[in-house]
Amino acid sequence: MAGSGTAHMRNNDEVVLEVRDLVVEFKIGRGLVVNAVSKVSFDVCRGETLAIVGESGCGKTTLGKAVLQLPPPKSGDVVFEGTNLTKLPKEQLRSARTAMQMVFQDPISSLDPRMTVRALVEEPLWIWERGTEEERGAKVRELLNNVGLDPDLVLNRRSYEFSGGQCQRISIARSLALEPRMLICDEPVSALDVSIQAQILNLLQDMKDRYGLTMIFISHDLAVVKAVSNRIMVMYLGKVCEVGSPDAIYSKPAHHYTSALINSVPIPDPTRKRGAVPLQGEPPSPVAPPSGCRFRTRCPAATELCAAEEPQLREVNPGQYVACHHPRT
Amino acid sequence: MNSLTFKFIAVLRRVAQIVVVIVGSTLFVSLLLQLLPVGLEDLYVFALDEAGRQEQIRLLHLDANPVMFYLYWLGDFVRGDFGSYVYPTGVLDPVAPRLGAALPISLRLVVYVQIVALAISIPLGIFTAYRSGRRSDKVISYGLFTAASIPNFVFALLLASFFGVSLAWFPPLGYTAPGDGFVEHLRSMALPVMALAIPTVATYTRLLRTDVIATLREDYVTMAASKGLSNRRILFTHVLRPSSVTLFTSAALNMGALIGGTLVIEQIFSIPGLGSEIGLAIFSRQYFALQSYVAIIAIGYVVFNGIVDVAVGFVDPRSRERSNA
Amino acid sequence: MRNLFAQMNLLSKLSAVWMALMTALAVFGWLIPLPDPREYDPEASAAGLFSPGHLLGTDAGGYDLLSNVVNGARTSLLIAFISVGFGGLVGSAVGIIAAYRRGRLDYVVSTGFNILLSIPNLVLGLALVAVLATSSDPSVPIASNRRVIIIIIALTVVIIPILGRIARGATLTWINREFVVAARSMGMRDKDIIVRHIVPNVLPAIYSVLFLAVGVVIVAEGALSLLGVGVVDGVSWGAMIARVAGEFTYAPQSMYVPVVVVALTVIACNQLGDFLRGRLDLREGRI
Amino acid sequence: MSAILSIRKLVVNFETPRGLLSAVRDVSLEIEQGSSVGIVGESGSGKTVMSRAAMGLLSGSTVRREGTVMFDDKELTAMRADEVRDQFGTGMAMIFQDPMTALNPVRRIGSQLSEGPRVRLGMDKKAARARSIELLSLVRIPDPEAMLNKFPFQLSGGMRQRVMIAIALACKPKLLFADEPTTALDVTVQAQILQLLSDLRREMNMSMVLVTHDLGVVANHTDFVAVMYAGEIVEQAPTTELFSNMKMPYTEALLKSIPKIDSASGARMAVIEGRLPDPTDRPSGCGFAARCSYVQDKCRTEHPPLVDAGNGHLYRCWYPLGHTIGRK
Repeated sequence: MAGSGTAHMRNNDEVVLEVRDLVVEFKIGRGLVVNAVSKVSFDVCRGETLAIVGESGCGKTTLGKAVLQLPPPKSGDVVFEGTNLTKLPKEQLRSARTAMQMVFQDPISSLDPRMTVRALVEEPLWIWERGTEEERGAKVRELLNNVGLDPDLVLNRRSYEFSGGQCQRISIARSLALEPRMLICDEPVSALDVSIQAQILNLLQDMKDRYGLTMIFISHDLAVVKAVSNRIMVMYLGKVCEVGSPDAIYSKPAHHYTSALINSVPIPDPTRKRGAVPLQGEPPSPVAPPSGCRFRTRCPAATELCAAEEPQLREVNPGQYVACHHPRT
Repeated sequence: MNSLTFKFIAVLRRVAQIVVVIVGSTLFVSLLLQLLPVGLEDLYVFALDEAGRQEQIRLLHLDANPVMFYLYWLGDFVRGDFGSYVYPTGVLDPVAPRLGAALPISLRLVVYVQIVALAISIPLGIFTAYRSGRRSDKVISYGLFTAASIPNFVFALLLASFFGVSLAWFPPLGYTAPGDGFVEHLRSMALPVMALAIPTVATYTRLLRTDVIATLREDYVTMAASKGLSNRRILFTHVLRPSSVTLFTSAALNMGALIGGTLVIEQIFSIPGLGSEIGLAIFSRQYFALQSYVAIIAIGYVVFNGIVDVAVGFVDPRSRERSNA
Repeated sequence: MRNLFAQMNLLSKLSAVWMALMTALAVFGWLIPLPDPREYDPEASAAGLFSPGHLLGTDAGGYDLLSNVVNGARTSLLIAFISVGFGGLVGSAVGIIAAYRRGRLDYVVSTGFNILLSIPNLVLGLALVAVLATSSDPSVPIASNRRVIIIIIALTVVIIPILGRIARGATLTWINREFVVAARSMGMRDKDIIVRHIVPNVLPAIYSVLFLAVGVVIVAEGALSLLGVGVVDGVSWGAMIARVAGEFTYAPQSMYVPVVVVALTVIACNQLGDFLRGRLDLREGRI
Repeated sequence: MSAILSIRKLVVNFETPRGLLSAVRDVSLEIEQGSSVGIVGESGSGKTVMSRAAMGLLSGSTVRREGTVMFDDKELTAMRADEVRDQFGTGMAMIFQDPMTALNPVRRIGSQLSEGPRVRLGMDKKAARARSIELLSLVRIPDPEAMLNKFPFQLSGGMRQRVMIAIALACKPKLLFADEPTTALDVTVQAQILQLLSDLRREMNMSMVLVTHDLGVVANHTDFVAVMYAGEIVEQAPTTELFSNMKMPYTEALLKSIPKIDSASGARMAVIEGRLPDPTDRPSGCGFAARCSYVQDKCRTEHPPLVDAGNGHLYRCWYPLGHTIGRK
């Protein structure tokens, strides 16, 4: 991977979100610092779904939250519809956030257990004092209907009375209450059962169409990502490996990590035996990442160059960018 | 920086924490004296002539501001001078020798209580955990819950009246030093130790029971069973150690409650320990002595907890990692 | 309320009834025609249970025990409820805010709690009472109603760090929940997050501890009296215990009344606290 | 081939405050010597309870178990607790979903690893240590000697899972139960661990039961699959037969609803509507009737029996796939 660079950035009118050289670090005591996100840049165009894919610890969730300045990144810029969020004063940031909402991984933990569904979905409207009491009530019912829940059955119940899938529906309804223009979904289906996953993924697609949303879809699951995204960014240990369209990435991955990731996904078809040897080893600690390319310790193609010099993103095929000194051909 | 340096820094940080708490608690007590509705001078300066008066004020540092007053006390305290009882005649009776006599008695009391309480509660906690939900567990657990709720002085009074007076098995009052006959010593300690130990046993047993039940549900206990180990072996090698962490931590925290308990229990059983000394100091308005007594208790408590933290680190390696991080 | 009562097991129900009875005695006890608690009956010293005119007997000094229990309930429960209420309020507010803000404020607050907790409860209470209850003229003792106020202040100081630390710990477990992050991402102000999301979730943990704290304070009041700094010359459960404690060698029967009343009250408080915690665990278990 | 484990009419109920919870209903299954059998189901399907009940690892006053389990020609269900225990380690062994919770957090890897050989095989300290090092090399852990002195929390997820496999294999069991062994792991590490398990199973001529929710995992790593739904086996068959000729609508729906890496991007996914039936109140008909897109009246009222389609392929459906009769 592992590199930085901005070759993949598009400069057109359609870009709604532009993230440049974003750095997020966490202090974990003993003078140690986790390099969660290191100089990551990307952009998202209007109506597009950008998927951010990677394994645990690659910084994808931190990146998603940092876009919303939760918490604010250490350095770098987040420009949303022309406004640089990192430079906004607290109050303006608060109102700027309403245009971007988030759906979280754990549907149960993301809903306050003491509140009724009505209060949960109404809360964003309450915060921003949108509409009268009645208008808000009508809006809540409309939202619940749209996410496939019967308002009469659910309004006065609390989150623990629902299954994970239903909680995720409530959570999605809440995130749409302020009519955001962008939705950041952080592993929205990974805590759900297989048969429920598809329901929620379809719902997200429907909501995207109905509300004209631009989406960032964060996931560890390549198969899920393939179904929902227009553009994929693969991350490893706080850096970007590869950016491109789903078709390009899945059919001819240029980065060795992307290829290993794709080859590791079990396919529910016994007749298709895998030839490839699985990737060896595990990701190094983000506290002391390797020099140069961060993937080089596990990469079958690593050379001395990879240890010495960090690869920059460059275009290998039209619209497909890779940060690798020795890309697959 | 290497990991040894980090360990050293962690230890330093820990020591600094202890010092902050000790200084804070003694400063708190010292500043408390400023709240006295009476001037300290009116309480402790008895000289008739002005020169003698000034001399005494200087000697007791009563002319210093609150912070300096504390620092003088701290300086003396660090050098082993724990202050004095000040009598109307102007005579100073140093605290140190009285402390030397009283402290060991209270320490004995507390240590006996801890030994008795742990000796009973560990087997009882394991037993009730393994019988969890059955009748024997329910009976014992409800009994213990009640016992944990009853104040120790209630036990003290009941025990003294029943075993001390009605049955006369044990002396209801007084203390015999071990030097004057060890059996008599134990007999004189029996009732106070029981009075403090009964609620303590109840608390410890409940804690251990809860933890053992939680540990028995852990995957690694099922894993141990799937290795084909006997129940007894699983109990001793897999269940007991992780389950005992809370017990030992709270046994340490409970030292504070026990020291508080000795105040009352020593009073009821007329035992000349630290509790009786503190009672006397308060009764005769010896606040300098009181300040030192409180300081000694706070130091003992904080240091003891520090030791237990380290000990827990050996029992549970995860906590070592946590406290370093 | 009725709903809550219906969920209780037998012991919790009995505890609730007992606490209601004691509270009723504290508030309306003066309506019951009883002998003056401070007036001794020269005819009946150390009378047993059900003696004529003395339903629960008298102590060695001839004081009517029932009257002392009823009138003592007022003082003892007043001390308990006020110091726990006020200490709980201050402690939880400080604990919640410190945990929510983190950083330096949190360090200062938790160090403060640790300092107060490093002095055993009873020693701290004793020292506070001893200092505050010093009268300027040793020959004039402090009036018992002023002693009550002093004890309330002292025990409030004792309760603050106990509940403060629990509130702080409970807050820490909630602030990392995703719904708090969600609220922030919706643009909610910190003040509203604390009021709407943190406090309602932390409160159940505090309720159950409040009952335990009432028990702690009732025990402390008794212990302070035994040590000679309680409302010794007044009417309270602690004062009764202090009196009978000196008499148990020759009048043991009069000891049982105050001892049983205090013990039952503390057991009831703990039982109710335990019940609330059990409900809490059940709820948390579902979350 | 003979069966190493044979489960007959296994029923497991739990007593709960809400009434009897029926976790496993009338499950029969044979595990052939040397085979790898996958048990697939969503959460709440009863797959974990079934495997633990078969091993005799479910205990507690609220558990009600019926049926017989034969292991290695001995009837486990008729044995005393200590006799069952003697089968563990040398006969049956188990690995768990989350290696963090399945390894004792306060004991070193070495002592947890040598425990089995010392207690069950009577090895002395030195021999057990040598065996431990051998086992760690077997699961391809670099520098096994250093590993002996570590605590579980010092290892990565994949290393922990390798250690757990080593512990399970310590006494050369004939049958290994692997309960979601890779669910807690990252996808690249998951591939390594599954590969390792398959290799070791062949090397040691061991039988394996692989309990998982992932049809992809069973497709690549098992010879035979049993699909569980609502406490029952609804379909079982040799792996290739199952995937090429599935009879049960639930199996098909499950397979279709999985997002696949080779599906077209942006395509709408097939969905199973609704959710699992309440385990304390089982429907009288087919458990899947309320969610099935081929449902008929009969499905709602009559419980379908297991039907034999030959080749060891059994299914529980009134209107199986591939038959046109009775379909809407």
